[in-house]
Amino acid sequence: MTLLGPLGVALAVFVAALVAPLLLRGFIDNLARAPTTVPQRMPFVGGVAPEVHAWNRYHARYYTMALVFLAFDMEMVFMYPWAVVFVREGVSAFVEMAMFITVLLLGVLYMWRERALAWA
Amino acid sequence: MNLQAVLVVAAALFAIGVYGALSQQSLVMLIMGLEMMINAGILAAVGFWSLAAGGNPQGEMLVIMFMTVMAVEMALGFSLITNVYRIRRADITEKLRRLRE
Amino acid sequence: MNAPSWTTVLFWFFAAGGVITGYRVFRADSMVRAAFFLLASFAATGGLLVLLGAEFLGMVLILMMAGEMLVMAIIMVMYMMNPAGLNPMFMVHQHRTSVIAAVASFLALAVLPFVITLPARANPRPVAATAQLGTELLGDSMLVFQTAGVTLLATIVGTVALTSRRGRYGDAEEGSKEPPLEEEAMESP
Amino acid sequence: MNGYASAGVAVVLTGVALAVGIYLVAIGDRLLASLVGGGGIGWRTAVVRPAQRATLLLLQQRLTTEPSDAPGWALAPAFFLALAAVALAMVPVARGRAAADPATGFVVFSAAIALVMIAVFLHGWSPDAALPLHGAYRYGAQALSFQIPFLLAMLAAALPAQSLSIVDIVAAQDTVWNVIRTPLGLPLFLIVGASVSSWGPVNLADAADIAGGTSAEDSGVGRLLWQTARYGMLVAVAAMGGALFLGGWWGPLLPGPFWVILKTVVLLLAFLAAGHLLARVRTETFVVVSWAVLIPLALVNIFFTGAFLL
Amino acid sequence: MGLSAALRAFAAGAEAPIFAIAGLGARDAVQDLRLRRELRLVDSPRSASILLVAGVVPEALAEAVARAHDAMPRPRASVRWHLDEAAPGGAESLRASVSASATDDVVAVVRRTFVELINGARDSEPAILPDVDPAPWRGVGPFGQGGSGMTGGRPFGRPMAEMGDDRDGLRLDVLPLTVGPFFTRLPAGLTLELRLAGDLVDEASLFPNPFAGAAVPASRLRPALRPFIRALSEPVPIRELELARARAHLRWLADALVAQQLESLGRRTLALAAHMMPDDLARVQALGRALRRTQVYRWSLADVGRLDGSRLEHLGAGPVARAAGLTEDARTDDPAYRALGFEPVVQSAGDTAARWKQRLLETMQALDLAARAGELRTEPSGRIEGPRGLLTLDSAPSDRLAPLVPALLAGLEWSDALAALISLDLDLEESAAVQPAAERTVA
Repeated sequence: MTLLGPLGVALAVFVAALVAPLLLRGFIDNLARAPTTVPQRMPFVGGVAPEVHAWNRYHARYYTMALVFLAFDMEMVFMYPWAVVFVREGVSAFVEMAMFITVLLLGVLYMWRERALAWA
Repeated sequence: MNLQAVLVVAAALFAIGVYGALSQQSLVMLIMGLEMMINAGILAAVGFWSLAAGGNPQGEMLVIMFMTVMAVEMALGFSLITNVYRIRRADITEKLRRLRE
Repeated sequence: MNAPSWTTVLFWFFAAGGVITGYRVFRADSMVRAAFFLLASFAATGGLLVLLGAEFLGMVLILMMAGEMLVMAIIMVMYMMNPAGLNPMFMVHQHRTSVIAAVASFLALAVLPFVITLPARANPRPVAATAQLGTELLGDSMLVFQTAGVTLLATIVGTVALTSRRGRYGDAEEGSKEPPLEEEAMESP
Repeated sequence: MNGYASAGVAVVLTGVALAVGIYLVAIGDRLLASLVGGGGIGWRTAVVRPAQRATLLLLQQRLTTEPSDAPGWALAPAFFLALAAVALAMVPVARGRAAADPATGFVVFSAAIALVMIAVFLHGWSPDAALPLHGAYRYGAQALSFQIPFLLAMLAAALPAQSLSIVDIVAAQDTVWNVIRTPLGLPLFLIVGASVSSWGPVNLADAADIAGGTSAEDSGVGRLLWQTARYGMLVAVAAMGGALFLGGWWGPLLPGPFWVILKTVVLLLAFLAAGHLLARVRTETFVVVSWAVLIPLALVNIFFTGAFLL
Repeated sequence: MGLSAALRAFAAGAEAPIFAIAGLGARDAVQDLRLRRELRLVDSPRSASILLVAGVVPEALAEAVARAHDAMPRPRASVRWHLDEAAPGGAESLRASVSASATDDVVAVVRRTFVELINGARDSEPAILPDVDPAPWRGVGPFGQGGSGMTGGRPFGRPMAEMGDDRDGLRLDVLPLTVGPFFTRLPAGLTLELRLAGDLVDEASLFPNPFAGAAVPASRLRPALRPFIRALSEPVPIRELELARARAHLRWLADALVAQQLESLGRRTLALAAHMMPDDLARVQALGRALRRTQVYRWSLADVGRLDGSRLEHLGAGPVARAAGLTEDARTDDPAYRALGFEPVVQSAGDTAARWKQRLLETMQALDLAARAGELRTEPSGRIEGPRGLLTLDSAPSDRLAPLVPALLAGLEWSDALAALISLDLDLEESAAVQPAAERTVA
C-alpha cells in the first residue's frame, strides 16, 4: 500500500468508512428488521396522506446560478497550479491571475446586475 | 497497465458516448453522451501524456482544456434547453426538429 | 502481493467500473441515478488518471464533476418527463443505428493502438507535476489560459442572457403568473 | 513496518479520531443547549445521553417509504461518512505526519467537500417525500453557492507553502500562522464550513422549518448514521480549519498533537455556539451573499495574501 | 440475551422521544414539555417512540392521529393525556394503551411507558389503519410503465404531479401538498393546502377549523385563554389580563424561535413565559437583546411576508395590524386603560420581522401596564383586545386573518411562507371558543 502512496491510504480510509456503516446497517437489518406496514411507508407531512408522488419535475429556480456555476467552477482548476507557483513567479503571476479573475468577475457582476441570483 | 490498455478503455467509454449521443431522444441525455465522449478523450490524452509523451506539461494543459470545453458545453447546452423548453415545452430532439420548420 | 499487481488490480477495477457505470447511465430509469452513474464513471476515470501519474488532474476531475453532475441531475429532473423513473420507459430513437455506430467506433478505436506503433516515452513521474503545470500556465500557455478566461466569461454572459427571466428587458412574457403581492416583497434584499 | 500495516494503522487511527470527535460534538451540543436554553444538565448526563440515544436508534425499526430509491438511501449516509473520514485523514496530526499526505491533499479535501453535495442530494431525493426533497434542492442551491468561496478561502492558505500538500501548508506556518497572512480566510472558511455539514445558521438542508429536511423520513439506524456523518464532517472541517489557518501542530511548549486537538476543539465550539446563537439564514439570502459578497471577498483575500508574500 | 437486555436497559435511559399532538386545551401544557429534559419533543413521528395525544381531539382529526401513530417505528406506544377531568370528550375512535389524567404527572407516565417499551415489558402497539396496499404496482406497458403512454399509470396507487404555468415561463410540475393538521411547526389542527412550484408556494389555502362546531365549555380551554373569554362578559383585573397577554406573546415567540432554528433560545423564552411576573421586565429586555444578536430580524425575517396596513384596516388584527402602522386597539376604548394612560405601540414595516418586534414590544408594555394597574378592572363591553387582536362574543381575530393567508403566502419560498404564517399567530382554539352562536351545536 505504501507503494501506492498516500492516495492509496486515502482510498483505503474511504473504502473502510464507506463499508463500515453499510455493514452496520445490514447487520442491524438482519438482526431485527421488522417488516414495515403500508401506513408506515407513507411519507409524513402532518397526518394527511400525500395525493401524488413527491418526485416531480422540480422547478429548481436557481438554474441560472447553477449553470453559471459550471463555468465559474472551471476557474478553480486554473487557480490550483497557479497557487503552487505563485511565490516563484512573483509579480507576473499576480498580474496574469488578476486579469483572469477580473474577466470572470465581470461575469458575476453581470449576473448580479441582471438579478439572476435571486429567485423567490 | 500499458498504453494499449488505456486506449481500449477510452475506446469503450467513447463508444458508450456515441451510443448515448445518437440514440437518446432527450436533449439532456444527449449531452450526457457528449460528456462521456469527452471523458474518453481525457483518459486517452492522459494515457498519451503519461506513457508516450514523457509527461510534457502541454498534455496536462490539453486535459484542462477538455474540462473547460465540457463545462462550457454543459452550461450553454442547458441554457439552450431551458430556452427551447420555455418556447416549446419539450426537451425532445424530434420536437426541436419541428421547431426548425 | 507486490506493488505493481496492486496497480494493475486497481487499474482494471477502475476501468471496469468506469465502463459499467458509463453503460448504466443510459439504462437508468431515474434521472438522478443516470447523473450519478455518470459521476461514478468520471470518478473511475479520475482514479485511472491518478494511476497514470496525473494525480492533480485525477482529483480535479472528481472535484469538478461533483458540481457538474449535481447540476446535471437538477436540470434533468426539471426537463425530463417522468424524472424518477417510476414509470419505467425507454426513450430512444434510431436504436439499431446507434448500437452499430457505437460498436464500430469501439472496434476502430480499440484496434488502432495495436496496429500503429505508438511512441513509448514513459513519464518520469516528476514530483512537482502541479508546479510544472503552473509554470506552463503562466508561461508558454498563457494565451490559452487567458483565452479560457474570456471563453468562460462569454459562457457566463450567454447563460445568464439565455436563461434569466428578470433581465432589464422585462419579465416572462407568456404563461407566467405574477405573484399577487407587491413586487418589492418578493425580491431579496 | 510494512505497507499494509501502516495503511491499517492510518485507517484505524482515522476511524478512532472521527468517532471521538463525533462523540465530543454530541456532548458539546447538549452542554451548549443547556447553557443557552437553561435547565442545566450535569456532566454525567451530557456524557452518557448520546450513547443512550444511539443505542435507542439501533433498537428502533428502520422505516422506508413506498417507492423509495433504496440503494440511494442506503448509500447516502455511508458516502457522507466516508467523505468525512477522507477529509479528516488529510489533517496533519503531528509535525510532518498525517494519516494520508498526498501531494495533492488540498485537492483531495476539496473533492471530498464537493462530493458532500451528492450525498446530501441523494439522501433527500431517495425517500420520495416532499420535505426531504425540499431539503435536497435547498442544499443544491447552497452547495453550488458555497463551493467556490470555500475553495477560494482555502486556496489563500496554500499560497505561502507553494504546495498543495496539507503537511507542507502547515509546515509553512512555522513563523506566522495563516490567520495573520490571510485575515479573511478563517471567517470565510468557517461560514461556508458550517454549510458543508448543514450546521447552525446555515443548516438549510436539514432545517427545522421542513421538520428535519433530508432526514425527515429517517428512523432507526438510518437516522443514526446520517446524524453521525453530519457530525463527522463538522469535525473534519474544524480540524482542517485548524491546520490551514491556525498553524496545525505549531505551538509553544506542548507537543504537536495537543495543539492540533486544541485548535480543532476551539473551532468546533465556535460552530456549536453559532448553532445555538444565530438564526437560520434564508436560502436566497445565502445564495446572493455567497456570490455577490463572499466570492469577491475571497478573491480580495487571495490577492491580499499574494501582496503580503511578494 | 444478556447483552440484548443490557443494551435495552441502557437505551431506556435516553430522553424519551415523543411526538406530541395538542388537542383542545392542551397547547400550553404540551409546549411546557419542552422544558423537561427527560423528554425530547421531536419533529416527526418517524423519530418518536411515544405518541402523546393531549386534550380534546375531535373526531375529524382522528384519522390524522392514526396516521401519526402508524408512521412511528416500532417499538412504539401512545399515551392519552386528559386535561379536563369532568368531561374528557373527543374522538371515540382514539385508542391508547396508556392514559394520564390532569392530576397525574404526565412526564412520569411517559417515562414509565417508554422504559417499559424499550426494555420489553410492554409490547409495541399494532397499526391502527389497515395494512392494505392501495394499489399493488406492476408495470404493464411494453417498457414496464403502468398504462398507456409514457407516463401512464399510477405507481403505488398515487399519480404523478401535473404541470402548471409559472411566473418565469417554464411550465413544470406543481406539487399539491397538504401540510398538517399535525405538522410540527404549525399549531395542531391547522391544515394548509399548498400547491408548490419548486420551493415556491404557488397557491395556498387553509382548511376549516376542526375544533369549531361544538360549544366549548370554558373548562376545556387552555388556562391562558380563560381571562380573555371571561373579560368579554365580566370585569377582570387588568393585571391578570396583561400578564396573560405577555405570556401569550412569549409562548408564541418560543414556538416561532424553534422554526428559526433557535431551539435553545426558545426554551429560555418558554421558561420565562411560564412564570412571568410584572417585575420580569428586565429579563424580557435581555431576551429582546439576545434576539437582536441572533440576526433573526436581518437575515431571516426582514421583508418577508409584508402585509399592507390597507389590507388590515378594521380587521381587528391586533399586533399584526399595529406592526403595519395601524393604531387599532380595543383597549383605547376602555376607561380603565385610559386611566392608565394607555397608548398602542405601533410600527410601520408590516413585515414578519416587524410582527416579531411588535409582539416583543407589546410584551414589555403589558408588563408595564400590569405593574401599574393595581386593582383596576376592565369594563365589560362584549369586545376585548386579546393577544391576537379584537375578540368579541362571536368572532376571533384568527377567523378574520385566515382569509388573508392565500394572498400572503402565494409566491413566497417555503421557509418564508411558514415564517409569515407563524407570525400571524392563528389560534384555532380561541376562534372555537367564541364562534357565532348560529354555528354552535351541542357537544
